[in-house]
Amino acid sequence: MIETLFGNLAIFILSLLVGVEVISKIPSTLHTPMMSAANAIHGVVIAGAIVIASVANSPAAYVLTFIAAVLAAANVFGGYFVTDRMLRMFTRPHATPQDATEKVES
Amino acid sequence: MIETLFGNLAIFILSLLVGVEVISKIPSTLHTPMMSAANAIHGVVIAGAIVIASVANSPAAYVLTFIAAVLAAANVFGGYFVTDRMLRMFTRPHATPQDATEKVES
Amino acid sequence: MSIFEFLVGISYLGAATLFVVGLHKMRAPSTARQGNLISAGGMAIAVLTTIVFALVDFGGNWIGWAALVVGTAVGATYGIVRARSVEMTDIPQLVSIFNAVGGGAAAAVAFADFVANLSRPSVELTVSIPIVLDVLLGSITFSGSLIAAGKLQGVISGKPLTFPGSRALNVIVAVIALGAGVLLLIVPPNLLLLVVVLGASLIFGVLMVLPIGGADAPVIVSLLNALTGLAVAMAGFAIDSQALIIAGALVGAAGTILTLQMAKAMNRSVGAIILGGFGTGDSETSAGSESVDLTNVRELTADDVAIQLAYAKHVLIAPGYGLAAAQAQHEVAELAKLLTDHGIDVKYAIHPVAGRMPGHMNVLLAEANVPYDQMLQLDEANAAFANCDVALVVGANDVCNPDARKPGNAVSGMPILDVDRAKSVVVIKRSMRSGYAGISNPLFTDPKTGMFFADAKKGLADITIAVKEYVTA
Amino acid sequence: MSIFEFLVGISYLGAATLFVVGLHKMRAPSTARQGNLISAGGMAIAVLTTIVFALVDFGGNWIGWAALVVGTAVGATYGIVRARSVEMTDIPQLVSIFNAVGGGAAAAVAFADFVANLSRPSVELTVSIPIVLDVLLGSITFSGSLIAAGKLQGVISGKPLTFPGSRALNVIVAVIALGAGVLLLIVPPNLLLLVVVLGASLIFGVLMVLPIGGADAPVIVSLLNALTGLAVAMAGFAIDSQALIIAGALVGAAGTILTLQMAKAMNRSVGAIILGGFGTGDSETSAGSESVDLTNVRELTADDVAIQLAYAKHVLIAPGYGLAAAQAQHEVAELAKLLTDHGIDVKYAIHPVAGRMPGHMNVLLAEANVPYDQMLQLDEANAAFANCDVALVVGANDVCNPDARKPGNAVSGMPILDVDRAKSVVVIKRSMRSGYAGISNPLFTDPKTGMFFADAKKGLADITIAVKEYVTA
Ligand SMILES: NC(=O)c1ccc[n+]([C@@H]2O[C@H](COP(=O)([O-])OP(=O)(O)OC[C@H]3O[C@@H](n4cnc5c(N)ncnc54)[C@H](OP(=O)(O)O)[C@@H]3O)[C@@H](O)[C@H]2O)c1
Ligand SMILES: NC(=O)c1ccc[n+]([C@@H]2O[C@H](COP(=O)([O-])OP(=O)(O)OC[C@H]3O[C@@H](n4cnc5c(N)ncnc54)[C@H](OP(=O)(O)O)[C@@H]3O)[C@@H](O)[C@H]2O)c1
Repeated sequence: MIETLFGNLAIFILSLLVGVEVISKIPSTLHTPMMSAANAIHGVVIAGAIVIASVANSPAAYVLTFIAAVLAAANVFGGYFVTDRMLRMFTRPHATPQDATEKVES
Repeated sequence: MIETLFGNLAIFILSLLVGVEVISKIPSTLHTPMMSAANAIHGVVIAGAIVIASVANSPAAYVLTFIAAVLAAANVFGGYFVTDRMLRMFTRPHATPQDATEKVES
Repeated sequence: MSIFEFLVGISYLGAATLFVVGLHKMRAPSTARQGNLISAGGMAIAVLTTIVFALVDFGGNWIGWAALVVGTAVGATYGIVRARSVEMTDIPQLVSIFNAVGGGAAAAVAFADFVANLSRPSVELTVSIPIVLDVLLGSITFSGSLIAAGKLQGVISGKPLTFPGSRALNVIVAVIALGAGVLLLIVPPNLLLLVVVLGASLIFGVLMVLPIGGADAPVIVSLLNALTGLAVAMAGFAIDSQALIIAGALVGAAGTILTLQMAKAMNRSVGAIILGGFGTGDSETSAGSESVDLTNVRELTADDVAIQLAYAKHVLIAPGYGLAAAQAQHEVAELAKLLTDHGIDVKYAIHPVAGRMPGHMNVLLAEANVPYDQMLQLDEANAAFANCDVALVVGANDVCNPDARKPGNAVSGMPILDVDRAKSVVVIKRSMRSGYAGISNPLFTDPKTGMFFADAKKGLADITIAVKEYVTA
Repeated sequence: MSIFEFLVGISYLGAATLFVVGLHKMRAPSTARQGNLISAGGMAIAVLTTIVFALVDFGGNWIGWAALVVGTAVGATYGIVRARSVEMTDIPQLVSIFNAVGGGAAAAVAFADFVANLSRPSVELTVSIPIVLDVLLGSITFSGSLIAAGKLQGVISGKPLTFPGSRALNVIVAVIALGAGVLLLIVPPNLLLLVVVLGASLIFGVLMVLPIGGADAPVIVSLLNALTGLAVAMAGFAIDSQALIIAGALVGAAGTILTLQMAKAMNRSVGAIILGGFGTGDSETSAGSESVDLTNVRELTADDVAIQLAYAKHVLIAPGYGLAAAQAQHEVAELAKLLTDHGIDVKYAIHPVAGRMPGHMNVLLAEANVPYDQMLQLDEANAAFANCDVALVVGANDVCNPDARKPGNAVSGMPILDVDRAKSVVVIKRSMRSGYAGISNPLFTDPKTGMFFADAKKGLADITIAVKEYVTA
């Protein structure tokens, strides 16, 4: 029991650290897609819906499962699709540092 | 048992991710102090020396404890001191982006 | 924990790693899309693993699975349709709606887990605490995000809605939610109490967002995004699923950082935003400032602007919220292309918080197929204004308000585009009304500035027509 | 796991968080020092927690603790004395030595844990695997790092030392180490086998580093740094200590990234470096290239250089390995100060891999109290060379070799300082000999380049004296 709790807490804290580090250097250009991408990731709650579906054994539980499934699915599918749609627009590669310098020099 | 193993594995993998993320944006200016700082951190092995000291009950174990303690202590103390000495030299604040632009404009 | 559960855990770690790699690749536009796909791959792994795990460890009955499948189909359809059809200018609303559903789902999961435990005499704190926190956070983000979306969409007034005693009510509701929550931890499982927590949290979410100005909504959306992440993580603790814990924590941290960055770029404190204040949506605010005297304002016609542009060598376009409001991204791109073909060097000067969400302008221009390397970010742009002949400001205001360099006003200290350092300036907006910060802008009365009063979409179209004459002539 | 052990784990997580925050703050010179102190705080927490934990859970006897205390005292003294006294130019060696001791300590810990388990009929794989890996990695880093330090210090020849069949021997030793290791996992605890693993790994470490050129040593040091981290993490698995696992993994990942960045900046593959190749230490390599014809080389005297400098407006100094080798950082700073006082704009152009470890030049100049914002990094510097009157190259060679822009040579594709874009160039080095990459440098025969053949320290001193005359005159 407590073993599991510790494992989960450790995972939680380290994941927070990863989250902070991975984001803290994203250029503002990509903030909107990034926000949307993170948004899609919390659609992982659909895994939770799956678990409760597998243990559901009462009308109440079925209803809750259904609700959870609808909401989570909307989150995960919508999230990834809209992010991809946005990013498909950023077709051209990032200006290389060199270009940057040229720009400034010119 | 396996609970612990999983917890430790999860911790290991997530720590690797944190390590990658936290480093990947350090300016080359600070690579040497950074290397030295990371170097100091693995001096945490001294915690291992403490544990084996507390379970040591044979001459062999005492000797190994002594060796581990000498080496680990050199690592942790030397590492932090030399890093601090290096960083104390970087007295002046980082040039702000603005200065940077001015520099380039000039 | 069985060997099987161990393996499940490992593949969750794999999925988590893909999420991180995906977010990591979001650092550069060239790899961002790939990053999102990688993250989606992680999601697939997490889902499949969970299905196998659930089937093996619990099995469940067909009704439950049917509910899941049907529900997923419905949700997926809705999500995909909205994602496909949404206008790029409405992205903030959609993100907010996806926050709402995410939070709602998290709450539902915890609620269901609690129902499953009802039969038992008592629930360990290691389960009940996350359940309560999850229902709290999940419900708040659910109702709060819907209100925020409403404000952004305009169906709910962008004005901060407050009524006498609203603050007090706020506190009361919060106390009820927390009180019921704490009680739940000590008494034996009690459905009614959880319903109270749920209801109170829903109301709290509404009351929290209503007083916030429409223009501040994006910051709140980002904040709620973080909260949803935490709610999901709590759900993970409740049902002991590492996938939810890791992903939830990732998003929680990421969302928090992003929120702080947004607030910083707008130089406001998150606290100030939540407590409401200025930024009460757009022009409404400053209905008063209509009475600006136009004496020292130099007004231009589409033709005047066209001439200036046609005979310039370097042009920088500074777009702002007005461009988004008018959906004029295609018009501006067309004008830029026309000038470029005519041999004029045209670039865009993009302020990080121009528009109503960070990077808003980049997304809009990208939609209009503006190549990424024509969009100069703040520093690059400010280095370039010096030898820019015409700075064309389209529906931007605060982000190029020189007063930001002076202390003691709403935008003091906010990094701005140094538009006023260009050789000449043209501003396209509908009136002298102020922007989001609700303050006047000396740039508009600067002698080297000409104002072209028009809706961005229409105005740009007119200019394009006018320019065509000069460049063909 | 008891409540107590749970709390221990939590405070380890706290320590880990401080390590991460500390490394994070290393991103900016202004916060770097604070970061190191924070990391040290994490270390203190980890150590204290472990002491409490060990006392409560095991107790142990006074001899063990005595061995620990005395050992720590000895080690700490050595470490602090070395840290205080080391020359800044010798940092790479010292870091390498600290790698060695770290790896050695990790191996010793695993070894002791194994000894403690000897009595038992068998050891679970979850313990024996990390023990074996730890002894392997720990021993390799121990002996390997000592050799690397020796090469950097010059006590061991920088030349790649190989002898007929050395590769073969390498393989054999590796096979022995691994074979014994695998055997350990299946047979009952057997000390002899572990000794074999230890011995073979030590030899392997030596054989691995001997064939590597002295100038490549820094890359290897960084790589060994990562390995040490992993060894420590393995020790953590063996004795089930989260502190070791987290910190070890952090360093392992960080070290790996840094190694790749270094290799990239030198545009070499880590593989190529480990297999030896060019980069066989410094001037030795190119004894042959003495026979360069000096016909189209314009040679200068200290006076010529002084005049050029005294009448320049913008001067950029590009330091390289030679500056470090000659320990001329103070002389160059003095010259720069003299010129600055005389109203000349002097800045330093710093290449990421100038010298023999990344950021080497920044550390040296910082030691000579050069303000941080006078050190331009690659991009900034290259933007500034255009309107720079005199580029003063001090003991640098490869990092400003224009051939890098051409394909098909040892430095092709390596980003370089565009020294050749300056209006005029002065190079201070002792001869026409090549640098680390062992190739000739067209910059030295460029018509606008003047060569001042001298040891950097002496040469700069002479120039300073000469300049004094002109500026006072
Ligand atoms: N980006 C973010 O994340 C974010 C989030 C929340 C708040 N904000 C804040 O929003 C502001 C952004 O600055 P900004 O300069 O982009 O926008 P702004 O300061 O809000 O000014 C927008 C201007 O566009 C004009 N406008 C509105 N509709 C128009 C139309 N259809 N055609 C032409 N012009 C139109 C308005 O003037 P008229 O009414 O006279 O036309 C208004 O003055 C900053 O204060 C920022 O702090 C940003
Ligand atoms: N920074 C790193 O992490 C790292 C690590 C490993 C390798 N490297 C490699 O090292 C090289 C660094 O380039 P670099 O231009 O800094 O150095 P370099 O290319 O090695 O050239 C150094 C030059 O300094 C001269 N020199 C040596 N001792 C001197 C003294 N006492 N006084 C004056 N001049 C002296 C030498 O010429 P004379 O003999 O004629 O005086 C030599 O040509 C790159 O190729 C890089 O890839 C870098």
